[in-house]
Amino acid sequence: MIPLGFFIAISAVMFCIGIFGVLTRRNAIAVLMSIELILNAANINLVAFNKYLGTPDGLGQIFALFVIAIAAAASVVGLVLIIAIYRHGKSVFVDEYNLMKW
Amino acid sequence: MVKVAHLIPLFPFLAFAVNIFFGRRLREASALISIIACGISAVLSLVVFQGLQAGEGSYSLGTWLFLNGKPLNFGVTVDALSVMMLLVVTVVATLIKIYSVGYMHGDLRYSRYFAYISLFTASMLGLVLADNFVMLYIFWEGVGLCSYLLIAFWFERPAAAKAGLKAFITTRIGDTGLLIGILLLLFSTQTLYFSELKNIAGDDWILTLAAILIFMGAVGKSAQFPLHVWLPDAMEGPTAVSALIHAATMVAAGVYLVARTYALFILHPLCLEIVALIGGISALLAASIATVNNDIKRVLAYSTISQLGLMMLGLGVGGYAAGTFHLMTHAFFKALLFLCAGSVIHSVHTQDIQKMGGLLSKMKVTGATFIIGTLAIAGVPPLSGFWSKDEILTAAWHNGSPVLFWLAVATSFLTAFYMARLIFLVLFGKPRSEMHPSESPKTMTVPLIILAVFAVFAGFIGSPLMHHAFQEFINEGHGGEVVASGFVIGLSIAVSLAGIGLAYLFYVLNNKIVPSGIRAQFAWLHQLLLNKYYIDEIYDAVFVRPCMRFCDFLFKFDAVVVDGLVNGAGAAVRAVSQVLRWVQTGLVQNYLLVQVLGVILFVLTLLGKLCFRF
Amino acid sequence: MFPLLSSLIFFPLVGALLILFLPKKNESLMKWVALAATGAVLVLSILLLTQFNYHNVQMQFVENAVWIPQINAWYFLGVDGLSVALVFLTALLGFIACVASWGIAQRVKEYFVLYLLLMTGMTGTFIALDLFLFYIFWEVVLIPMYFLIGIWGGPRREYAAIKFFLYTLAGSVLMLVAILVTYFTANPHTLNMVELAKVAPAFDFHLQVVLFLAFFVAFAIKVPVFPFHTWLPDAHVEAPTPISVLLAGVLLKMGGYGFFRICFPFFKDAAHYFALPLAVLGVIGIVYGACVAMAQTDFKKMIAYSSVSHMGFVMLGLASLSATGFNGALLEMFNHGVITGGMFLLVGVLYDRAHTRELSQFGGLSANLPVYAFFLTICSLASLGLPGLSGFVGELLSLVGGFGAFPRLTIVATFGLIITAGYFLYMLQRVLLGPLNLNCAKYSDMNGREIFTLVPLVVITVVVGIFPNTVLKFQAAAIQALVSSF
Amino acid sequence: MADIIFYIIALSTCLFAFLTVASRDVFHSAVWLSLTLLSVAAIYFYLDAQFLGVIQVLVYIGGIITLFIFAIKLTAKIGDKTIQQANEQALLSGLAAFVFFIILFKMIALHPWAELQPQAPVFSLEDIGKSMLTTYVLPFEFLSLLLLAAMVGAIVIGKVRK
Repeated sequence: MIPLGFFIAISAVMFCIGIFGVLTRRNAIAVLMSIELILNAANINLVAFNKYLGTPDGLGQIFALFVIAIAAAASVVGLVLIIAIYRHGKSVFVDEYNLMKW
Repeated sequence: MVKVAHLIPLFPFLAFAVNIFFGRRLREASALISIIACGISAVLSLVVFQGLQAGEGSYSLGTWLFLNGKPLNFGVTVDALSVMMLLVVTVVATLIKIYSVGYMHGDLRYSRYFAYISLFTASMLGLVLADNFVMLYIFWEGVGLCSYLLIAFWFERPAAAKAGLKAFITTRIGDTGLLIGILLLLFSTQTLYFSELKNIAGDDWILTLAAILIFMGAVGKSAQFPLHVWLPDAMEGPTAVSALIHAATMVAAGVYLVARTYALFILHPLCLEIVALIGGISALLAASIATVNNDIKRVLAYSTISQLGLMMLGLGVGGYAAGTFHLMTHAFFKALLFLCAGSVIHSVHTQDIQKMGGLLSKMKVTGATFIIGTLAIAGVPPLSGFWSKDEILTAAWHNGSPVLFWLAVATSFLTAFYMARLIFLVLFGKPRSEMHPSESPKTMTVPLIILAVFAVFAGFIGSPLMHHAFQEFINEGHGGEVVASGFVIGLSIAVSLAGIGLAYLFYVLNNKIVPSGIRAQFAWLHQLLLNKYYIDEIYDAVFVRPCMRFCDFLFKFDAVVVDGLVNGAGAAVRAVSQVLRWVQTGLVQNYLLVQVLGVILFVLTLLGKLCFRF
Repeated sequence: MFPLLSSLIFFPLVGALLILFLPKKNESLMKWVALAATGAVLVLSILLLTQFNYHNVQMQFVENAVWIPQINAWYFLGVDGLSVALVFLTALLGFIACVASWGIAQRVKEYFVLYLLLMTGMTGTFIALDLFLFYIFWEVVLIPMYFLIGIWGGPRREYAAIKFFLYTLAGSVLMLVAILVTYFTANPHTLNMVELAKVAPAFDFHLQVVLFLAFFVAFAIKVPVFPFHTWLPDAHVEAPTPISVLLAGVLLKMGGYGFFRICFPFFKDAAHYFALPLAVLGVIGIVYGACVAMAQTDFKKMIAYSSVSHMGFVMLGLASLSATGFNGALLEMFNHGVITGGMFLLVGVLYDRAHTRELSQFGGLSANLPVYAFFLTICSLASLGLPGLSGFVGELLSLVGGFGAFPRLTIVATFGLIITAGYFLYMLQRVLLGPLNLNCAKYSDMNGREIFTLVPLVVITVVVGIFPNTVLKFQAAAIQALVSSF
Repeated sequence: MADIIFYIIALSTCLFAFLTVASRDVFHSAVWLSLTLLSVAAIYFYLDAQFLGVIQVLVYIGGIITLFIFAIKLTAKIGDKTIQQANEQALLSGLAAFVFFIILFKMIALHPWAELQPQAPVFSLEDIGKSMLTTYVLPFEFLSLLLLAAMVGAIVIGKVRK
């Protein structure tokens, strides 16, 4: 049987790739995608622990469900924001917006 | 009835207060108030004189403040020296105030003039009565203030304002010396009272230094050699002021101080030598300048410096009685001379003697009293000048060094010369410019006559005719009797007559005798003397201008360096913050990256041991 | 019994609150309320003087209440020989400056509220005997003064206000640290100055040196002592007249009072150790201040530098650690407050008419402003230390005290006297004497209000000058007790 | 045999995730993302979380990815494929991510996961449904509220103002 470690390893890989994506991609939507990756990495862990630890009423899975729902809400708002910024700033590249300073 | 002494300065002070506050309403009456006040002081001085004869002495009024734990109190000294000064000051002051009524007539600040004059008289009397150094210092500066106010009385004239400032600063330099001397004395002998000066033992260098510093104060006030530059410029003030302050009383305060603290000066021979030397130098220097000066009042100013030099010389050679005697007689005839000059200026409205001439016929009384004054100062017997100058010469002859004696003789000669020159240029000969002199009003000529009487008879009380009554009175058991020597008397008479003769030669016979060659050859000397040995210019170049430049430099230093440091600190903080501002790029991803690095660092430090096994 | 000291502090505060509620329009009512408040404080301070028993060395009119028990901080007020004269000075100058600020037209409400807040802070500093309370009042003074200079000031007011604020704050931050260190080293952790005066001398020497330095910097900035003085000319030049009267008259004394109340009694060994440097700084202050004042063309800046010079005498008197020196220092502070307050009022009178402070713009004013000439002459002569006026007595005692401890230094200080006489008379000559400057021809002489503000100051100057015991008797016992413990 | 399937799924997840991030064109990375999500769904099935796998496919791939594609199409400018996708701090963030991975991997490697045996599923879909509406009803209701808020927010922000 696959030990739990492998699942955590996979989620770690996805997590780090997600981080790399957030920090590197210039396109706002790509950043959002990377964030989705990070969330999925977390879900894998949740479900894996639920499976190996046998939590009574499948709390891990319920939690994963909630994460998916919230991820959906988050990406909706994120995308709309990006579109609003795009409409205003005519560019969807994150490093062209540097207003967030003194 | 000596207890009344402390009232003497009070009356002029009250007159001052009244005149200052109610001056404008009083107009002419302000003169009356100050004359009456001064008259009362004169009477009180006589009363105190009687009291002194009856043997009463000094007394104290109350504690002023505690200095180093010891009480310093308002004390009043009543002894021969102070009573003599009281009499001289009050009499001369009263006469000059009467004279000022005429002289200052029509001046728009009439009442303020009399207020300042009364304040001056009050401080001078206070100075004379003070029984300790601090009290003396207080009135000493008070007198300096009044001289400042009165020199700059006609302040519209910038020259008067500058002269006032110059006078106050120069005397202030002397006063600082006096202050340091007082501090030195306080800390070496724990006492500031004149009466206790006698019982100071030992002559270690501190006491000598203190004495010399105190003498420095006297030099400042009596316009002796290094600090004499302010007196000629002080002639900018009204002539009555010059007569009172810069001839009779204030400048004599320096001599009074040396006389008062004579016990300190006797301790070490060096002090007396310095006093005599400075006196001699000032005497000769001033006399030489006076011989060529063309401003009537400046001639008399230099003559005052010279006579004061003689007094200092007299004191310096041990002639305590001689110095003070000359002080008394000089007060009278110098005041007389100044008032005559004032009367002349009052009628011809110019001070340049080149333009005057032949005034004797028009101004009978002024002319006559002027001649009497000149003869007195020149030392022609039987007038007062002769007796007192002779005392100094004998004292110098007996226990002074020969240099000092011949210095004094030379000064007497020059004095006779320039005073005679003054007389011949002003009173005799033909008027050199059209002017219509008229005799001054009664209020001015009466004081002249009274002063002339004093100038004639004041000498007798110290002369052998009244077997040196003045010396016994003043000495009260100080030094012994100075035996008069025939040689000295003869020499002084000869010198006086020679001086007058030479002046006659030069200025009346219009130097037909003296070939012009010699005059040309001495032209450079004439030029040197005319510019007062360029002392004023030297002082300006050496002291005043460098001091101002130094102050400007300090101000720039303050603005650039000290202020620079403060602003620099501000600028440094701003520079550092500029650096930090660079970190705020505004890109969200930079901040995220920093956060991730932060997390990594955090995790590493937390779990460092675990991770780093490989 | 009637809490005299608390009312002294909080009357102005009540006045300020009252003014806050007044409608913005009727400014004259505000002025009268402010005047009433400061007047009441003056009356109370005179009452304080009369009831003050100057033989008793202990604190009088003591008020003590628990304030912050956790840190053992008490609401502890008291007055003794050292502070009673300064409290009276604060009340007097506060009242006079209030009368002088009748001419303020811009934003009158804020002005008087801040002014009364300033009054509270100042009186509080002199009366507080709890280090924490003292520090609070010390800071309370800063804020209103910053705004008063910053809003109603001259052209460069922001710069001057910020500089003043930051400079003093830097000092008081150091003081806060020192207070905390003192609080924690004193074994029954106490902030009470009277206890600390008994406990603190026993501190270890090196700690005393450090604490003395920390307090020294804070108070030296305020005094101001030589290197820390550059904020004073800017603050004075830019501050409106009544404020610079208070700034010179009272704020400078807070620094000096700090030395008397905290630095010297607490850290005696350090005081002995630092006596010479203090004296050197004092003498530099005297001569340096006098020289720089000589080079000034701006009337107010000159008087600011003359304040630096006069406070140099205070430092010299302090450094001598002798009874005469201390008496001289405290008396000099009182006199300087009165005289320089008068001088600034006079500058204000001239500024109201000429709207310039350049000395070259004036000349021959004595002709048609005789009353002004009279007052200016008296104040200048008092400043240059003419005997018979109060300036001389303070300087004489400081010099005598200084001479006892450092003869050579004091001789250098006396040269400062010559230069002081120089620049004051040079100023008098440029302003009053000489030919009448044409554009000054139409200046009117001083009006009733201005004369009212100056008469009390001149009277005090003359009275203290002739009878110095009127002020000395208040402080003699307290200073004797302070010096005897050295 | 089951292990091989797991290895394939794991490998595909990592590969697709990497491609999502590394691809030059945003549209391509959207496609790779959907494949990554698919492989994650496969992992769920492997872990007996069948319902979750289905939800993952339905909601994530069906809903969110389509949204992403919409967004890409709305904001994509003609011919912007050539623009460089990575910003200048790529190297440093790559390094940071790699170090982070190393740390995580070291921590995972430390722990003896072997003894942990996967338990049989003790709950069924009804249990999840029942617990969702009994014990976790509060988060459930809040979740609905949140989704509503997200929708309203999206509409307000997205509205084109005249």
